[in-house]
Amino acid sequence: MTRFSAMSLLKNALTGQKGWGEQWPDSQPRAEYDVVIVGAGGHGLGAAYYLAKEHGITNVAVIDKGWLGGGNTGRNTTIIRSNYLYDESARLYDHAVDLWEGLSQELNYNVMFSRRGVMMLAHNVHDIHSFQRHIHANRLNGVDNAWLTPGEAKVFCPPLNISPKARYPVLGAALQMRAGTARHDAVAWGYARAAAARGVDIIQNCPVTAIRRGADGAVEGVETARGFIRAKKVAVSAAGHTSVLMDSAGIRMPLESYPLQALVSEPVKPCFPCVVMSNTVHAYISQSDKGELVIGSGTDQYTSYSQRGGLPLIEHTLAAICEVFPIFNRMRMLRKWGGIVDVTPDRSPILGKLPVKGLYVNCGWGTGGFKATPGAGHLLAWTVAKDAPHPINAPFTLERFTTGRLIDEAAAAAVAH
Amino acid sequence: MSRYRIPGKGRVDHAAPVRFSFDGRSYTGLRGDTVASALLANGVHLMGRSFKYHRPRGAVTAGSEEPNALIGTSRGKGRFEPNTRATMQELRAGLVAESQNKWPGLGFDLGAVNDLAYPLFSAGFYYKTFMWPRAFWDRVYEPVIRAAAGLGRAPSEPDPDRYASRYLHADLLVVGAGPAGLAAARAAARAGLRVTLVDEHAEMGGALLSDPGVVIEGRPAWDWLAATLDELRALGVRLMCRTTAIGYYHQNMIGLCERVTDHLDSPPENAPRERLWRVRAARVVLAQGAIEKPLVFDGNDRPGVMLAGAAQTYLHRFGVLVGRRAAVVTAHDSAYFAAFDLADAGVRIAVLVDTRDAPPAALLDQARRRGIEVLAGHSVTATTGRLRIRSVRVNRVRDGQVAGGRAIACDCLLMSGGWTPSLHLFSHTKGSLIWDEAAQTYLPGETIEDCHVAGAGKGLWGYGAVLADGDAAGVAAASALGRAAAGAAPAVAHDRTGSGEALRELPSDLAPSLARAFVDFQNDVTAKDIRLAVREGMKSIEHVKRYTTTGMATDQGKLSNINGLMIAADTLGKAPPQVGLTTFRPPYTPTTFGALAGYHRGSHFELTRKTPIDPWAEEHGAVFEPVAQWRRAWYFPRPGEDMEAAVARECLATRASVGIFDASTLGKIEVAGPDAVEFMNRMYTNPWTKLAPGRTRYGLLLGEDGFIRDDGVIGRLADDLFHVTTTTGGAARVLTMMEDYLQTEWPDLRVWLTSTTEHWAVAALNGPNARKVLEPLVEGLDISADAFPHMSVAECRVAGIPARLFRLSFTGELGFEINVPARHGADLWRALMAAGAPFDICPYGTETMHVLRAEKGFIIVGQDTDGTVTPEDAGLGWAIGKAKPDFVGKRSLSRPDMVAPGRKQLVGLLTEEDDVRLEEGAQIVDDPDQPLPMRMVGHVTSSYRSATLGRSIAMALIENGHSRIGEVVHVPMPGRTHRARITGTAFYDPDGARLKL
Amino acid sequence: MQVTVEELAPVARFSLRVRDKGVAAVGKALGLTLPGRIGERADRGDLTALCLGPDEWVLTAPEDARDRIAADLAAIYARAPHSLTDISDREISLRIAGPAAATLLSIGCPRDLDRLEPGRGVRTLFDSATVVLWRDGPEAFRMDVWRSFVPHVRPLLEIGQEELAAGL
Amino acid sequence: MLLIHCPYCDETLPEAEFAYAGEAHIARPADPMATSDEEWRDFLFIRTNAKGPHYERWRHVHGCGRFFNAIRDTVSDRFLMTYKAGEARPALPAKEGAE
Repeated sequence: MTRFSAMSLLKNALTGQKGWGEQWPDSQPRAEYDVVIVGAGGHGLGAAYYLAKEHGITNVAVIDKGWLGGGNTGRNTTIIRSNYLYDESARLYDHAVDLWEGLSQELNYNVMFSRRGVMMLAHNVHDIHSFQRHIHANRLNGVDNAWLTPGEAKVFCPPLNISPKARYPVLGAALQMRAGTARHDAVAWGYARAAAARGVDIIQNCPVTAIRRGADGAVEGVETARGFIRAKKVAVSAAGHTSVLMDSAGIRMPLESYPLQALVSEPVKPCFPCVVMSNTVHAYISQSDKGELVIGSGTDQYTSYSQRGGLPLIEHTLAAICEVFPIFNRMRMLRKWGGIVDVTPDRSPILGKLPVKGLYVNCGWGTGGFKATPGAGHLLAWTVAKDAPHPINAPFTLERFTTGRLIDEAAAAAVAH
Repeated sequence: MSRYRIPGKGRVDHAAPVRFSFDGRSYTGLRGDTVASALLANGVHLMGRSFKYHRPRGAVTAGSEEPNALIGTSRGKGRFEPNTRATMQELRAGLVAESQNKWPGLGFDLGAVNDLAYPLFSAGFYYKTFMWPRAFWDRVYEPVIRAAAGLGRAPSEPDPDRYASRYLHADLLVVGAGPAGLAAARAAARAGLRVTLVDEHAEMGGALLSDPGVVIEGRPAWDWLAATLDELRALGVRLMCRTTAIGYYHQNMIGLCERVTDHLDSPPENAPRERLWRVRAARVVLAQGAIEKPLVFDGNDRPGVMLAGAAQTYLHRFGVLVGRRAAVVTAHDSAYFAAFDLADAGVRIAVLVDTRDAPPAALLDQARRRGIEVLAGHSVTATTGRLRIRSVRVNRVRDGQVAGGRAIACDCLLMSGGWTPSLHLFSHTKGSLIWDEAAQTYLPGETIEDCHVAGAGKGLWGYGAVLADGDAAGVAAASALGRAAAGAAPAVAHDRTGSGEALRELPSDLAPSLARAFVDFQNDVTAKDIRLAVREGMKSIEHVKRYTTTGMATDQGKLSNINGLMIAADTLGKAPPQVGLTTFRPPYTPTTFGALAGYHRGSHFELTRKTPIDPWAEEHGAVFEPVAQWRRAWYFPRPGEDMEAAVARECLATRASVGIFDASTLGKIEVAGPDAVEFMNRMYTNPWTKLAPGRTRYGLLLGEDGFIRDDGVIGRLADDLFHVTTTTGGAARVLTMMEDYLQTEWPDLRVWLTSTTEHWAVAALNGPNARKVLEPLVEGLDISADAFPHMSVAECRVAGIPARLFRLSFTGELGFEINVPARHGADLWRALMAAGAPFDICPYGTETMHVLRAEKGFIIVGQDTDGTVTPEDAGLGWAIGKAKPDFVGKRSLSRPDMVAPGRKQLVGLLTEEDDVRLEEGAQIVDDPDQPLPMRMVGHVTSSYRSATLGRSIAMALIENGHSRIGEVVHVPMPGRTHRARITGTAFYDPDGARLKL
Repeated sequence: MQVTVEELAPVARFSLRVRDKGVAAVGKALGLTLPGRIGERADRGDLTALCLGPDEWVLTAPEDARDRIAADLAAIYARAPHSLTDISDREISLRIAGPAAATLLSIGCPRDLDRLEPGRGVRTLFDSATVVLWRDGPEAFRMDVWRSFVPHVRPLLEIGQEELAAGL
Repeated sequence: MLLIHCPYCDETLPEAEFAYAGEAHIARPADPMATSDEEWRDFLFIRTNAKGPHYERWRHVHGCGRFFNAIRDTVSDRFLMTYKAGEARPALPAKEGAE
């Protein structure tokens, strides 16, 4: 692997860019691995990287049905934040943000983590209560999150409409300065390149059709389109497709997969300095390095794997954007696309061991998986290597749905009275 | 008249000059021009700068696929718009246009230094650098990268224009009004279908507008076009110009965006600027034609280099010559016809370079007759000229090897790399695309939608074939809908058929690393970048696209995708289909946010519900707060009062005498039928069997997960009839939940649910004098304490209005809620205000209501509960019918974690300093001196200043709170930490003596 | 004017819920046969019954008939249990009439109005409001809108009227 | 926006009039108190999340108001059939049976 440096860039400039080799080889599956990770998104590739780097486990394959980074990793709006309410969630996401901050250097790959600040808008008294509760909890958890008056919010984000006459006036905002965005593809590519450099096999276009268990019930490996691959441990990090796979291992999951849409505008000169989220009107927006406004929409009401969302949702999303930012009315939507998000009943992820020996899962991230990428990979690697959860992901078990110990951020935030 | 406009030629109105300005300079065009055709007519090719290298660029197309000629347009305040395609924007009087992405000017742009650094910039450049030193990314690199990126500037003022939307239903929607679309629409309309025909251009006709020489059904193309459009109108076909089919959604729903006024000099008042159409069509014919491909060679992006078909369009549609001395380079027959037409119009064709060794003899013959030099088996390896092409370098090619070339002077270079079927909408259906080896392009395969691709979109070429195919598509649509249809494939004379070859970058003798052979013009992606990306392991076309950004510009790869694919496939040594094709994504062309937002702007963004008493509150200076979709009176400030003062006054007045409150927004559901009581027993936690008619009870509703969902007072009006009230925000949810259980779990129960929320207007009277105010107005009911005790309900008349009267209290005072038919709500309110005047009756809002109930420790679902709270947690265990075998949520209450110790329980909280009001949402700890992260044991759910008690009060959810009454906890706030004592939740009149009045 | 929108005077309006054998009995008490298919209506004099669901009808009658209807049905409740709920004040009725009536409705109603023949009515959607939409004639519609939604629906219709008046 | 056939109205109508109501044929236990924590969890939370034909519930909320069942292919989003609430879970129809 050619290390990226000023020197290597200059050398290649003078030699017609001939010196760059493959960032990762397109590996063929071997008969057996210590660990097989299903799903070559940021989470799965990250797990492979940390397995190799921090646990010395390099006989690892990451297998994907398509091209790496082609799932939700490459289809999200790249928002990164950690100002969650509950201690469990705050620790989980803050762990990820810690890793984001050094990730470019760690991977020698510029993932363009941009600390632009994420501002969440309050539009009614209930929002204010909810945000205050978040801010106080975050403060005592050591997570930065501050309250802004409408005027302060306007200063931080000039395009914002703070007219009290608005249908949903901005009554204030919660701002996490440490939060921001990153270049989603680069995260997958950076992890792939770094993992491959440490001997991990990355196997693309190889659908895993089933998980095979032995007579003793323990995992034996995975059935794939290119035949059976033996593995001591199997970690499934396949987002919306987890249910189908787990079913083959005899485990039924509390998951549902919904279509989620996002869109970008035509590129324009810098006009939007931060990330703004409004859960009340469903508007999520930032501006990419390229100049496009990146806008998150909602999920359609029905479960689906079609990656083909409907028009009404986009209409509502852009109405919401124009409500909060009226100057964008004449901007144009350039491209919209759909992803498949896997949602648990409490909208928190499941990350840990399963009741099957050698089987691990990382799923249920809903619409919020990208921000957790380094953390999820790091914790999944730990859990697989030690066959025990890290304290940070210990609460995010499958069992919580039996005992009732749910981690329900949405319920805590979104009950209107 | 400019030297590039041919008098009398084209479809523009030569008698109607139109003035406009570009970069501050004034120009004249003609009615019917686009900005691009008008500028070309004035000899202006330089229209923009590219994204990365800021290279000078001119229009390369004459359509919506234009990647280069993007301009900013404006027509007064708030009406600026970036990235408009000069090739689509029709000229209008006074149009102000500006070029983009340049500084200080379009002719001299400092950003062009990037172009010198071309050898340094490579695919994925950004991922490989700007990492050292780490801190520089935020402060230096990223801001610089961002400032250089982007095309036009964003609008800076709110948009005053209107946008509209409509639903439209059709038997057949035809997208594209070229020959295929026209023939399809005609055949289907003749068979009696409801047909809609749309086209993105200002007028219909498609390719016919650029080929007037073709003869169809014995008529010259333009005559046939006019006659056909007349017939379609006569057959009732809906014809929509300037209307782009932006996306193809489930089950033949197609989104259309109609540009209504942008082409008008002065739009009529109230006319929408654009209109979104949501079309549902039984059948769809996609007749979107094909898009010409550029050729990839060094300097293929200079102003003056354009697609041959575009030059032909500028000539015939606009009467504009794109140059006086043209060179042509082509891999397809079609460019010959462009060359011929230009030659016939007086343009000198300096050379016609054909990449093929053996072009069709017939074409060579026609070229010879026009004295055009054709160089077959040749390549173009370079161009010169800074802001406009000056010459082209032409080389002989033998077995892929390039021989020494010669430079040929020209002022424009027309290129054609063949044609790509336009299958974007077809791909939106998830339809499969199949690689056609012969045509070297993708053609439509299977789709799940009832749709049919016709004409050039299917790879057909030549008007005869295309018209016949369109006609057949129309017939097929008709018969699919059970209508007999007779085909009538139009006969064509002077047809222009042809074929070509598909290429990678042209053979060159230039070092690949230096060649600026552009694949994606706007994003400045060259063949070199694509080959490098593949070498770096980007083996899927999706990776190549994302790594190089080819195909991600505002033309969405319409020009670049296939060229990029051919080059990637060649580098990989694979066949193109093995490398794949990036998915086309909606919209077909960029669509304004405004059009998609439609009517949902300002007050119409989302509806605001108002009660019958709302106008009175507004008259009397109420401040409102939004609650769910409603707006509710929050408090009624008197002159000089702030919120706290107003609320304090309202509270004291109510406790001292009487207050009146608009409770109309509370949800109301009539539960009626022989099994009503059984239904109530199953839904709510409480027992209902023994509740006598005429009595009411507080009802608690759980989700099946055991957590509190809603609550409200419920009255039994008769054995079989309950009047259920819900929270304001819960009304719809609760009714849906009830219907769900009733219809799907207990269909055997004979009970029906009807929402009466809006039928009743509700005034709540509270305070020791409430009865005194009400009694004189009541007819047909004795409301004395004994005859009508607390928690009663009865029908009667109040102020002459038929009413449903409740005696209940959410304030701890003697209270009544008077329900009257909504139309009488305002009258009732005024009558009560009048009757209450002697008692200084005080109207109060939601805030005072919240304070009064908090003084009594009554919860508000959604504030003191948050979807994770059980009845026991909230101290409402008493509301559970212990003897009942089952009710919704009962089972969940015995799950391990619901009965485990350490649950957060609702308690009262009194700060040690009376005047300290805790913040709602403040977190609670046992040890204030611990380091971060702190162990939090709960949070404040409600907190108020209580005028009644002369101190602050609060409610909180605290771990094991019920067993910690009397203990002190700490609330660390920025700056200081407050001490507070845990108490019961009833702060005022705990034994409810005041209710017994 | 291609289309007019006017608010109609209140009428007695009931939501009637009944099923199985009760349907015939209730119909008899009302003096008409309750239509069995959703979207169909039956009339007796100025009493109208529109079928909105498998066990649901909306009854409309002159105001002065309210008490009699209630009494007639109360009389048969024991034999034919049902739910009769007065919703006279729940909705406000708008009349939309004129050559462009259907076009005006198409700004908010997703249904194919060509398939709603005169004499029929359905519950559907107008923008974000649930409405009962009656087609009284080829160019005459009636829309029952929940009272608190009228301040949203009415201005939206006015915007549509202005748009139609602009002719584009 | 999907097109949905309401088995009660016997009309095929735009999705805007309907509300999705989750997986079908998950009956509430007759006696919840007799179920184990695991059985109760399955009822509350475990879902098939089928990739392909999916048995699910919809409500014609802005129409006749009825809940009904449907089989929809979650890969194509096509409805294979819809049927009234309470009717037995039908076998997968042949493709021709699709709407």
